[in-house]
Amino acid sequence: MHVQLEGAHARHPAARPEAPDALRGVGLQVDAGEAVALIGPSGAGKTSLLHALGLALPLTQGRLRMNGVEPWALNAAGLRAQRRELLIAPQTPPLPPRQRVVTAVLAGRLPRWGLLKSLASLFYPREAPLAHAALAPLGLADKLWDRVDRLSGGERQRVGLARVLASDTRLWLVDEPLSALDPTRARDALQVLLAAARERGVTLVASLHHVDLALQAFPRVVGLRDGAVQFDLPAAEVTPERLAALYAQHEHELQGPPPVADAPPPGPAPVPMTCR
Amino acid sequence: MHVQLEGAHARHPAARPEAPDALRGVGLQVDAGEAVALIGPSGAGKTSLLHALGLALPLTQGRLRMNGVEPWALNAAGLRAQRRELLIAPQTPPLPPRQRVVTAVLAGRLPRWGLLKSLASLFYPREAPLAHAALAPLGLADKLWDRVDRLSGGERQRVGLARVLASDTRLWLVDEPLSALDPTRARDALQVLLAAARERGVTLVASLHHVDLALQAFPRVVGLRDGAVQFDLPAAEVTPERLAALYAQHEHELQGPPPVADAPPPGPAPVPMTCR
Amino acid sequence: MRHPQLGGAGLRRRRRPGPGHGQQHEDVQRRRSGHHAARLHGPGGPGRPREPLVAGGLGVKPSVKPVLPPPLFNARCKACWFTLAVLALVVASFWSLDLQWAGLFSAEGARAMGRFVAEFWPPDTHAAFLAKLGPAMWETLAMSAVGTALAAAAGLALALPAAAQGGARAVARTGLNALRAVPELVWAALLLIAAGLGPMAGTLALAVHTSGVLGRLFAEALENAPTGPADALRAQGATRVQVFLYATLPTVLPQLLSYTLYRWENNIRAAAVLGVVGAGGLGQLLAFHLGLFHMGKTASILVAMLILVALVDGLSDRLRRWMAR
Amino acid sequence: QTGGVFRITAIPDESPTELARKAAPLVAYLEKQLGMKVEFTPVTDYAAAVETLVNRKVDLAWFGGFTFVQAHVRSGGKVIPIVQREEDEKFRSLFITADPAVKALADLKGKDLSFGSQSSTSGHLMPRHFLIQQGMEPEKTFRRVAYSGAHDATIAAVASGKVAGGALNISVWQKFVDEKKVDPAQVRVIFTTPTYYDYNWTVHADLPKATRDKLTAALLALKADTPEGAEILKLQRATRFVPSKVENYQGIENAARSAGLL
Amino acid sequence: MTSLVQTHPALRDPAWRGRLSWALLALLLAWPLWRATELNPAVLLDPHALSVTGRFLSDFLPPRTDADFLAQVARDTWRTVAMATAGLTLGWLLAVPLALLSVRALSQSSLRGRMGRGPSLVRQGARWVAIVLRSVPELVWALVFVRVVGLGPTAGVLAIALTYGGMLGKVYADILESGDATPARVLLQQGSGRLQAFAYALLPGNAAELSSYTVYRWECAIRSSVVLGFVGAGGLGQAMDSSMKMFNGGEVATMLLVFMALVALADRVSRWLREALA
Ligand SMILES: Nc1ncnc2c1ncn2[C@@H]1O[C@H](COP(=O)(O)OP(=O)(O)OP(=O)(O)O)[C@@H](O)[C@H]1O
Ligand SMILES: Nc1ncnc2c1ncn2[C@@H]1O[C@H](COP(=O)(O)OP(=O)(O)OP(=O)(O)O)[C@@H](O)[C@H]1O
Ligand SMILES: [Mg+2]
Ligand SMILES: [Mg+2]
Repeated sequence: MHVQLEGAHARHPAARPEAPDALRGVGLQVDAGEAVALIGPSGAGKTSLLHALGLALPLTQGRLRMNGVEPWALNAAGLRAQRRELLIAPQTPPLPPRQRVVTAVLAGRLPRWGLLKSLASLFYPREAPLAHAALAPLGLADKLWDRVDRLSGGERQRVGLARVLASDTRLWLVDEPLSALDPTRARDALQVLLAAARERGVTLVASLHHVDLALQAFPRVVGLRDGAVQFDLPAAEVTPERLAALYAQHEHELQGPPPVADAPPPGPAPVPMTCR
Repeated sequence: MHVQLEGAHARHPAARPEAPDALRGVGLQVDAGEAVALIGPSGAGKTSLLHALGLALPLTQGRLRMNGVEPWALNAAGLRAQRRELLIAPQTPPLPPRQRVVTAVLAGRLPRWGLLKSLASLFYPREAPLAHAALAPLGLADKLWDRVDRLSGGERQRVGLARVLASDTRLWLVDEPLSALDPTRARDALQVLLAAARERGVTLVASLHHVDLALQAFPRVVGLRDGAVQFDLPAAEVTPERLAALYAQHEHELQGPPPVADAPPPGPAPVPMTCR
Repeated sequence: MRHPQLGGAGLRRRRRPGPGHGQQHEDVQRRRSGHHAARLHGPGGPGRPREPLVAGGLGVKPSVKPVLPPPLFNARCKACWFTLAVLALVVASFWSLDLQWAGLFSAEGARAMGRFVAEFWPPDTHAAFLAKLGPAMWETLAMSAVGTALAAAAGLALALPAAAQGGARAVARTGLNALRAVPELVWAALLLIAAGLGPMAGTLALAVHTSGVLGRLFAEALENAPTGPADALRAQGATRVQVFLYATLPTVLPQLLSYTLYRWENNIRAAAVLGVVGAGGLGQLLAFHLGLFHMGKTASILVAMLILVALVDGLSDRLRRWMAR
Repeated sequence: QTGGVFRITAIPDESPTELARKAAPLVAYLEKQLGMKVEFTPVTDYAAAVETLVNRKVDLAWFGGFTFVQAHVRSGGKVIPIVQREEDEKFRSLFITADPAVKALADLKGKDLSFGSQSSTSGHLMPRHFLIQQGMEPEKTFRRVAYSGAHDATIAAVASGKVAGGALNISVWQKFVDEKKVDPAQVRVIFTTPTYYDYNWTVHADLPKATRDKLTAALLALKADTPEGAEILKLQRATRFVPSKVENYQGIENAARSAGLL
Repeated sequence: MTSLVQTHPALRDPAWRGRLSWALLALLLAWPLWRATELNPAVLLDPHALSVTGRFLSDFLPPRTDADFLAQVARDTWRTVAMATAGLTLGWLLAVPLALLSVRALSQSSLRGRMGRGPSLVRQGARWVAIVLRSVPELVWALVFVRVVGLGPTAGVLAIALTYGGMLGKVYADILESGDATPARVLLQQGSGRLQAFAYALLPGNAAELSSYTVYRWECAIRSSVVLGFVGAGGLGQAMDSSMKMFNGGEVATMLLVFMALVALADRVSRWLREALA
């Protein structure tokens, strides 16, 4: 799915009046089948951008087009049809307590199911093999019948990813899919996700805090800061300087709070961004 | 606080009967004022170990001693007094919705407060300066009066850390404190945490998925896998081979699942664990 | 509410570079918060510079006082007015009723009450009476269980539109209000005419009124539920019913179940109302024997009710524990 | 104990509003005669009326024969009937029906029957007593036995066809017929019981003798030839009040015991 | 795919058999219950029944609106509201401690895995007190109190207070237990007190639900004021009861309208409260 955002402003309905917009003039264009990583400091607006792309946060200004149509201009039915084509995987997967893994994963297929089938599936999971197929590459095949609230943090997160894999959509908006995973599983999960997207021709936008993985695995990286795009480059052109500028602390964060008394000596020089 | 665990077994009360114990014979000794990083694959039992140390998960076998006493042998009052000396910061901070940041942070001080003071503080936060002082080094000073459910993922996580900083305890058990933070803020937050622990002489045990940060910032690293300690070494002695063994996939994760209809192809060779 | 010093312009203005500026603003802020602190905590209160236990303990010099929240009254104004209104209503109620507490706390009063309660002992356990009690219990159980089950289904069907946005909401809410504004007794009288004497009229009376009650409680539980899981599915284009089945229902199920079971309990007791429609059950027995001062028999009936209620209470506790595991 | 106020209540054999309307002129009259404030509180529960008099939370109560017996037993004989209506010495109950197929009591077998309140003398105890005398144990004879709660409610229930038969007291029936609230062609009387002693005004034995005497005298002095007396007696549906005594109610006590109601 | 389900035991739902047998058991139990209630919808559609019902309903029109009656209704309404408010206030004072004592999520000892013996006894005790308070009918409580305080609103208010104390206590506890218990657990693990954990972890998440239930109970208290008539306290319930017995449709209709207005008002307040708390 081709997605285009022009001069997009957005704010959370519950934001305080004096708070700045979460997105302040974002322009972004993602081609069908492309994979883009979204990086940026905490509070930069990554989640908000994904929500704007996912039709979960309306724009206050600017324009969003999907395959050429403006979804927000559609009627309710059209908007819903459009939503069926995409999937947002939130930062912490909001899984209802007591649900079983199989149900949580299959929920990704709901838009394709009729009412009867969704009802029946609550009693006896239909398409359980599909859920199994989505969990297996993430190393969770043996948790298929467990309850989600009895999983470890990383297991829960992978259940969220399995829902993405099980779904049948054209645009995946994945929010920090690796935050609770150990390095090996993070790497593997990312590979699974990218490979699946490539194979099915799905457009993938993922926000990441693992800068190294992002630069390595994604062809294109977008740096977001203060609700605006700071750079949008092929991974190879993202220099350490750009990264430093992207993640630099706000002045008030640095100065506002007084100099930390005996803060650990300015840190053994900022941890270089390589592993081990 | 000096903590000592010997041959500890523990299981979650709700675990299925056939599931193995979450901890299977863990031995660990942490001196007062020491800082230890806990690493290991997802589902290894890091969270369970922290809960066992934090008196939140009783041992089924083995022995736990804190400053020489066995807390589980104490009566209810003694146990509660012991609990007041420690603090667990969960993986995703369980902040009740609708609470304000200041209240969530000050909740770390509840054990020191009388009932009246805690009730009064709900209406007008007492010790707000303290909450502010805890938030400032984490770069969240300006969110003091916001509601927790209107924060970004990384901001919520830092609120959880601020609660640790605001508390007045002798043992901090921090579960993946950096998972939702960007690299810069992760590094800074870790340093704030370590510095505060060092300065106050607090014992710190933190589980981490950021292996590089763990090796760099902590003097001692414990590798956990399948509910048992695989290594317990000074950071300098943790070799890449050890890490590879620690994070290696289980066989059943790789082979177990039945061949599945349209599973994505195995994906291109796993990304090596170096960056860029 | 506005926090002049925080979150908004104040901070952003301070971001301007230059050491001179930074210094200056820090001073401004210290003065401002000092002012606040003095007003809110009084001199020497928490707003004063403190020894390093707090801030110093963090490795932070207390050079900057945090900005304090807006004045108490402003911040909680809505709550204040509401609390005041409730208090006024309560005071007015007690005042206008002219209640007689005097006798209640005297020893004589306690003795009089005690004598009455003592009359309930011993409960009547004659076989003949127990043989009457058993079927009555069964009838009560049947009427209340079936009535509640019907009501739970109808209540849920009405609660869905009542908790949703849009035009159906107002209609559904009005319907629910009407269903429960009409007391069970009136429903009983109406259904008595339509269905004749007997348990059917009783069951339906319970069902109709209870569906209004459960509909309202369900609707509010649905509205109060955390929306995260539902939002995720909705953003994905799932239909309303699907969102309900896969996200909202599992979240609120314990709440819905506990309301339903609680209402069942209530209906066991409400069966007293149903004696009037000749529906029988424990309610009619109780009214009969209590009216005739058959204290022993009344006690047995009360025990029977207590057993039924405790059973349902235990069931609800069990279910919750099972679900929470 | 009642604080300078003379309190009255009555069993709710009619609706509380009706009771209050009936009581209003009597209250005014007694206030004048006793020289103290008189208060009438209607209740909707027979047992509550009995309990308050037994515990002397009211001074005077309008009781049915059976309620009086209950109060007498519960207080250990500490309540005294002072007066009753002349009609109450020869009171009767009726069985009515609106079902054309029912001609006599026996035709009600296997159908629904409604009594008034379970504590009512004329609406429950005596009709039940006479039914049992005729070998018709209600719980066994009828399909279902309902308790409408009051005599007027019984008439309404029968008239609307909810129940095949109803038992109620003759004076309420007379009132309904007189006021044309019921159509005697549609709702017919199928059985009238023999006479028995019913309603009375009862006081607690601890009421000062002087007050009791004044009260008795005042009630007995009501005559239909003064406008005030006429109004009160008409509302009470009485020709005049006559003295009453405990022994009058022995029959009812026996009936209650044999019906298993006491 | 179906064949996969059959061939791979790993893909067969392990909970299925349990679900099936529970469902069958439930059906087995439900059938005799259903029979006992003699439910037969056909009876309702019988033309004779319909015409009688229609006549009964047409009695309700027009509602009685003469000034005398309206004034009486207004007086009764205030009396009812006052008694409901007073009763509910007293009941609330009783319910809060009962609820706090019986919430498992606030139990220190359950952090050990299961609740200790003593605390478990206290909890059971509190629950039994609540059960007894609410299963003894209001009329019995009213009769207990009428012996001491005489006829009038006091006995009725006390009866409401006791029953509602039991009901509120139970439902409050249920609400607090149905929500997410983790925040409270974390606070307890850290050594906070019970009340502190309640105020800082359970209350913020459940305040809306608790207050909306309380408002609903107030509304119930208004409707259930029939019981107050037993002891001569008057009010709308008593008036409605007697109009109903007299088949006085117009009066009943007027009072029903008042009830509906009160219920709608309560609904409004509850919505406003929830919005303010959300
Ligand atoms: N509440 C629970 N009930 C039952 N089993 C549980 C529960 N929580 C965790 N487990 C199981 O216990 C094992 C250890 O889990 P734990 O949460 O300690 O892992 P972890 O090392 O913290 O993993 P992660 O890095 O994913 O957070 C896992 O197999 C998990 O499925
Ligand atoms: N529901 C909300 N209501 C109001 N403000 C919000 C809400 N969610 C986020 N914000 C604010 O919007 C801004 C952008 O938040 P967003 O969640 O998009 O950041 P992010 O880049 O995803 O950060 P993180 O890496 O910490 O998840 C932040 O300042 C945050 O405080
Ligand atoms: Mg985010
Ligand atoms: Mg974990």
